[in-house]
Amino acid sequence: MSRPALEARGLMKQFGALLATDSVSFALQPGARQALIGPNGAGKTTLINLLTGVIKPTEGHVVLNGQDVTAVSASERVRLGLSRTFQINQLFPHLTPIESLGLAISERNRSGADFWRVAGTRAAIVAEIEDLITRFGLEADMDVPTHRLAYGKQRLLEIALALATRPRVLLLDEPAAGVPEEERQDILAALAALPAEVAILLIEHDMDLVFTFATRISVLVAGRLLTEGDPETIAKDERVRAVYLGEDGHG
Amino acid sequence: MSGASSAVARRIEAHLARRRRWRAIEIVFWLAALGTILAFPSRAALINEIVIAGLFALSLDLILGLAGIVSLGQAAFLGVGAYAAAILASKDLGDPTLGLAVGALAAGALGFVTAPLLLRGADLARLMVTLGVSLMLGELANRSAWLTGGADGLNFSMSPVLGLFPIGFTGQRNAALYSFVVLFVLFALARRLRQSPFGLALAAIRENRLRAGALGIATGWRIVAIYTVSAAYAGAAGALLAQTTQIVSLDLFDFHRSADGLLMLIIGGAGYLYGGIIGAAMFIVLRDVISAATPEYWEFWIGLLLVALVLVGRERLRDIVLSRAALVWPKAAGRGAA
Amino acid sequence: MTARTSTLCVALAALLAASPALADDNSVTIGMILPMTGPSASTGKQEKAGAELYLQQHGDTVAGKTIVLAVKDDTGAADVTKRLAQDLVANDHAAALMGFGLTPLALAAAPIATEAKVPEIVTAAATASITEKSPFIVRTSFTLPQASAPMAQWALNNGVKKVVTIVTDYGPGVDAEKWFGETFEKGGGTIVERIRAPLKNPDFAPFLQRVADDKPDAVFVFVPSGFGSVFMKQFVERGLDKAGVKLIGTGDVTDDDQLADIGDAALGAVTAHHYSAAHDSPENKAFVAAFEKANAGMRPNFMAVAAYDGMDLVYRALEKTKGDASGPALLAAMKGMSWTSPRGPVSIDPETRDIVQNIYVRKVEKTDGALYNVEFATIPDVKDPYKAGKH
Amino acid sequence: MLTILFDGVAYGMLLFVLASGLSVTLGLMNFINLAHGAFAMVGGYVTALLMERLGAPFLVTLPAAFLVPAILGIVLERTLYRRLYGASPLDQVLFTIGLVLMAMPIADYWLGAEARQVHLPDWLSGSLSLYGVGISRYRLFIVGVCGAIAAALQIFLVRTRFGAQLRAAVDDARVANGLGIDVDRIFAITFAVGSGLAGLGGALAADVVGGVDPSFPLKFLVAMLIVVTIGGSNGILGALFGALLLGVLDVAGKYYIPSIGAFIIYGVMVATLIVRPQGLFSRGDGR
Repeated sequence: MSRPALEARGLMKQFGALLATDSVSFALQPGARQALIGPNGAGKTTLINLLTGVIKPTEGHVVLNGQDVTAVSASERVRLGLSRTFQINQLFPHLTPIESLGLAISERNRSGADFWRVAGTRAAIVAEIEDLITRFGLEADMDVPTHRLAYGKQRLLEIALALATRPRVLLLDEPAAGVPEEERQDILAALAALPAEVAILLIEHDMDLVFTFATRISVLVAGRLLTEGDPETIAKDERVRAVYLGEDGHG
Repeated sequence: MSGASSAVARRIEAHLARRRRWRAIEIVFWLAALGTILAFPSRAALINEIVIAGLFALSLDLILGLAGIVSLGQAAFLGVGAYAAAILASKDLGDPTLGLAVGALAAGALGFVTAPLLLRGADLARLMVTLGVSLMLGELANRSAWLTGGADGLNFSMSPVLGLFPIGFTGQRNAALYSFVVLFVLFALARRLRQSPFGLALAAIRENRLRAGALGIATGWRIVAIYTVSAAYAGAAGALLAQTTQIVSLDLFDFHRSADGLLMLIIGGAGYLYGGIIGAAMFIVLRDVISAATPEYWEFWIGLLLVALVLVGRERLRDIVLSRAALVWPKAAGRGAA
Repeated sequence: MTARTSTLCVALAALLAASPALADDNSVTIGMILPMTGPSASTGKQEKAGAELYLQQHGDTVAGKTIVLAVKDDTGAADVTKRLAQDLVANDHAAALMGFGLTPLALAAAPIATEAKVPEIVTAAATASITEKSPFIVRTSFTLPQASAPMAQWALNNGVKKVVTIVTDYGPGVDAEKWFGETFEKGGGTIVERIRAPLKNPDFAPFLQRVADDKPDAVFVFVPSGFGSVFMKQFVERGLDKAGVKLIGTGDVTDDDQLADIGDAALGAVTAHHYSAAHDSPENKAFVAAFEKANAGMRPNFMAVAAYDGMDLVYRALEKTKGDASGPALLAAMKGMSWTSPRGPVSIDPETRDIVQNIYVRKVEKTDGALYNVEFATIPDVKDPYKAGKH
Repeated sequence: MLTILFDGVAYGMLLFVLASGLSVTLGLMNFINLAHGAFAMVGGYVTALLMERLGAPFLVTLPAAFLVPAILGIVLERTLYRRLYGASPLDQVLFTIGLVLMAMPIADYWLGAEARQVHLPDWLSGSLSLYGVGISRYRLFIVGVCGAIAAALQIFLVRTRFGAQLRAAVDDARVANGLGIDVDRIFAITFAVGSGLAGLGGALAADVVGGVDPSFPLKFLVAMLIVVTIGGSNGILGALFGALLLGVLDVAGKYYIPSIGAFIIYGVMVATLIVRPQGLFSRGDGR
């Protein structure tokens, strides 16, 4: 196996007296399907923010494809191939899906500062938008302002947007959160169809989703990495059952 | 255009290109504006003021409407553009078009230098920093009386545009046409910019700065860029104002200039580029009519209008107008607010 | 946008088309441009009231013409003044422009007066050089050298040796400082310090503190109409009156508009000016009475009388041209015109088109329970010394 | 030298009283009220007119100069302002500029364009000499009154139950409501106090600035905003320090280096905001 796609080395984050993240180290291999679970308040969001560069760690390093990106800005990390989705939709309410995706693609191929060419007049960009739209089944709503989309469709757009940056590592923050039952299947299908070469870290509460999707699971408790392993091992782990699985009534 | 293969691709192309073509109503708008200048030569001075105020409000639309940034200091750029053009003219240097370029560049440069001040702090801090900068510049102009004429202002005469069209009192229609041409060219540029990837990125920053950053957009630099462009537009408006009135005075830097520009933009509606021009026309014509009737108390009515506008709700007002428009002009309703 | 645009276009066109004032051939429009809102609004009010009083007293018909007075608010902004002047000339066919509250505003309209050959009657702005900016400018107010130089002469004659000058830092202030200073020093006096206060400055305390430290015999002051009261009060607050420092200046600082309300702080201030509401003449008594009656007791100041005289000048000129309202004819008629104003005998200098008038030295005193500038010396027929020196 | 320092403190205190109401509404309630100066104007007029028309003594008019704008504030708050609490800063700015534009012609129409003076009683006029330092009596009075107001406000906001309720209401109106705090009432009272303080400031300032006239609401708007911005969102103390800093720098600047006097306050503000966008004395949370 080559070097990890994303690596955390001894990440620490202190907010005043609170130690939100306590020496977390793990590695995400290229093409991995890994899940990060943990009870509420375990520090999952803080960890994501540390990885994506929204906040800077008190100690430790983030390494992306072998490059130490601890000091690199969030938007620059995106260009280096680290992308994410948000637990609460972070979309552009008055832009259409086509525009949102076109924007993300232009930004990726560095034509985003172009102020002369009309957006979307390049065939390559149109083709890529088309690819993403069809892959996520957004054809019917693609020219409607995002805020008018059904919630499930918005969740799909959330993932499509992250994918438009062509990441090598994708952090999915509770992609199914709040999606009504009848639209869940679309999300699951979309996750299953994600490009195999992209390393994915799934942060999720929904254990069904975690156990169908992930081949490896990390458990975060109180800012520390409690354990890590394949789904069967985790499911059997007494400590995990005690702090986490028991709460949700999962067996 | 490439021949897109699938139906979906064609729809995508059509969707992205939908605003590129000038719609009939837009062409009517500009022809009507031109027609107004030609039809009312005796009101050329008023129309000229509207055109310039429209350009100034357009410059505000670039930052407020496109990027969602509030400023109370746009007068700084108006003043710098005006004084740059005025100083050039008072030294008998070159054609008005040169003064226009210098005014816009000077203001743009100032915008570029002060833009980083916008990147920190909340809206209030932004309002105050921009206001502070413009007041400081006003004081600087006051103190540099050897160059700017200080509190007495600067009077000068202007050579004809391109050596052909005099723009003094005898050529007042030329002046309005000159301003109109500049407004149209800069508007077309702004229209283009709004549809470009850069314009889309600004929309993204305005709509959701967090996500814009998460898509790899360097939000800070984009804001600096649009602020610089906006400053240059305001500078051009200032240069036009100086050249067509052939006087500059310190009140160009005043708080009320920025506030008036903001009012015009809001009256006309921010974000679709025509708002500033329409708002300027409404504001100035209204002010002219009301203040002719009651020169002491016209401010009251403008204030009342403003209060009503906010209480009824700008958004709601616009929705009402759009839904009406939908009856007359079905396509307009689909435009959304982007 | 669409519905809005079309309604707007119709409305705009209607407004633009409808606005030319009922212009029949027999009417003569006088465009009066004044700051009616903003910090100089009180100047505008006095001027407008003065002009309207004249119309009311003399009717709107002269030499067979109907006079239309169109008052416009320029908010004190020069580019607006210019636009309004252009509009009045081009659209309302104004035969004369009048008003102009501040020097930059008067200068803004000068090129239009020249190009359109329309007389510009300056009834407020007082920088000496204004009338040189266009051969069509005529002035009925005053110039600062006209009032400052006599003030210096009076000070010299009355034992004042050391003076600090405080002026507002713009055209008129610089004029006042220069002409007072030159005259005073030529006569053997000493100017200890020349202070210029910024135009936008409600607090004179730091500057007056400098005066207190300098301990002069007198302080000479020019502040624009409206700033007089704050200056006076802070002068007393610093204890400068008790320290024996005389307050002298041009009449702006003891403006009649404010004097009644300034209070006893103003008592004893000596100023030189061309008009006081207390001027003792039948013309003035009638003027003041009529003005106060028409304006709810507001006392007329030198702005009101200048606007009143501006109207008077137009009427007299129209009579002389027998109704010919063309600019050059009016201008020719105005040059050399002389008449008796509420302020005393005045005339228009045919060479400089500036006003020639008496300058009075006055002292603030309490008469009939109210404060007035009581005149006690007259310097007759003063020409503007700035231009007189050139000719 | 000491006189200048004292004048600066007095000027700063005056700025503080003018701006303290604004710092309450802006800093605590997050409402950008550009019409604040209009309330100051009302206070100034109340004092001037009571003295002129009814011959009321100066001191007696001061409570009225607080109460009238405060009542006006409550009325406007209940009818108009409250609709805009959640609105964008832009809407608040436009709305309150609209109110200013309406207030000025109303004052002009009723009371005329010329400035109305406040006549100080004899015991407040002139100056006295303390150890050779010339001190204006009225400025001394201002320092005393304003200092007392600052202290009272600080106690009111920090020590009283009302203050705690207000802070809770500002932090999260829904939670505060849930705790049984009458948020509407708290905001109305706070707004009234802010307006009343503006009025009192207007009445106290009238003598120093040459009377009250219809352009008063705009004349001091910028200075008041600067005080609040420099002071930061930490309520009263920030505004007090901001005002004193500005007052001293402004007066000293005009005395020692008159040629650049007017630059100083703008320069200080911009520099402050560059270094600390939340103001000098902020709570540190970026709002």
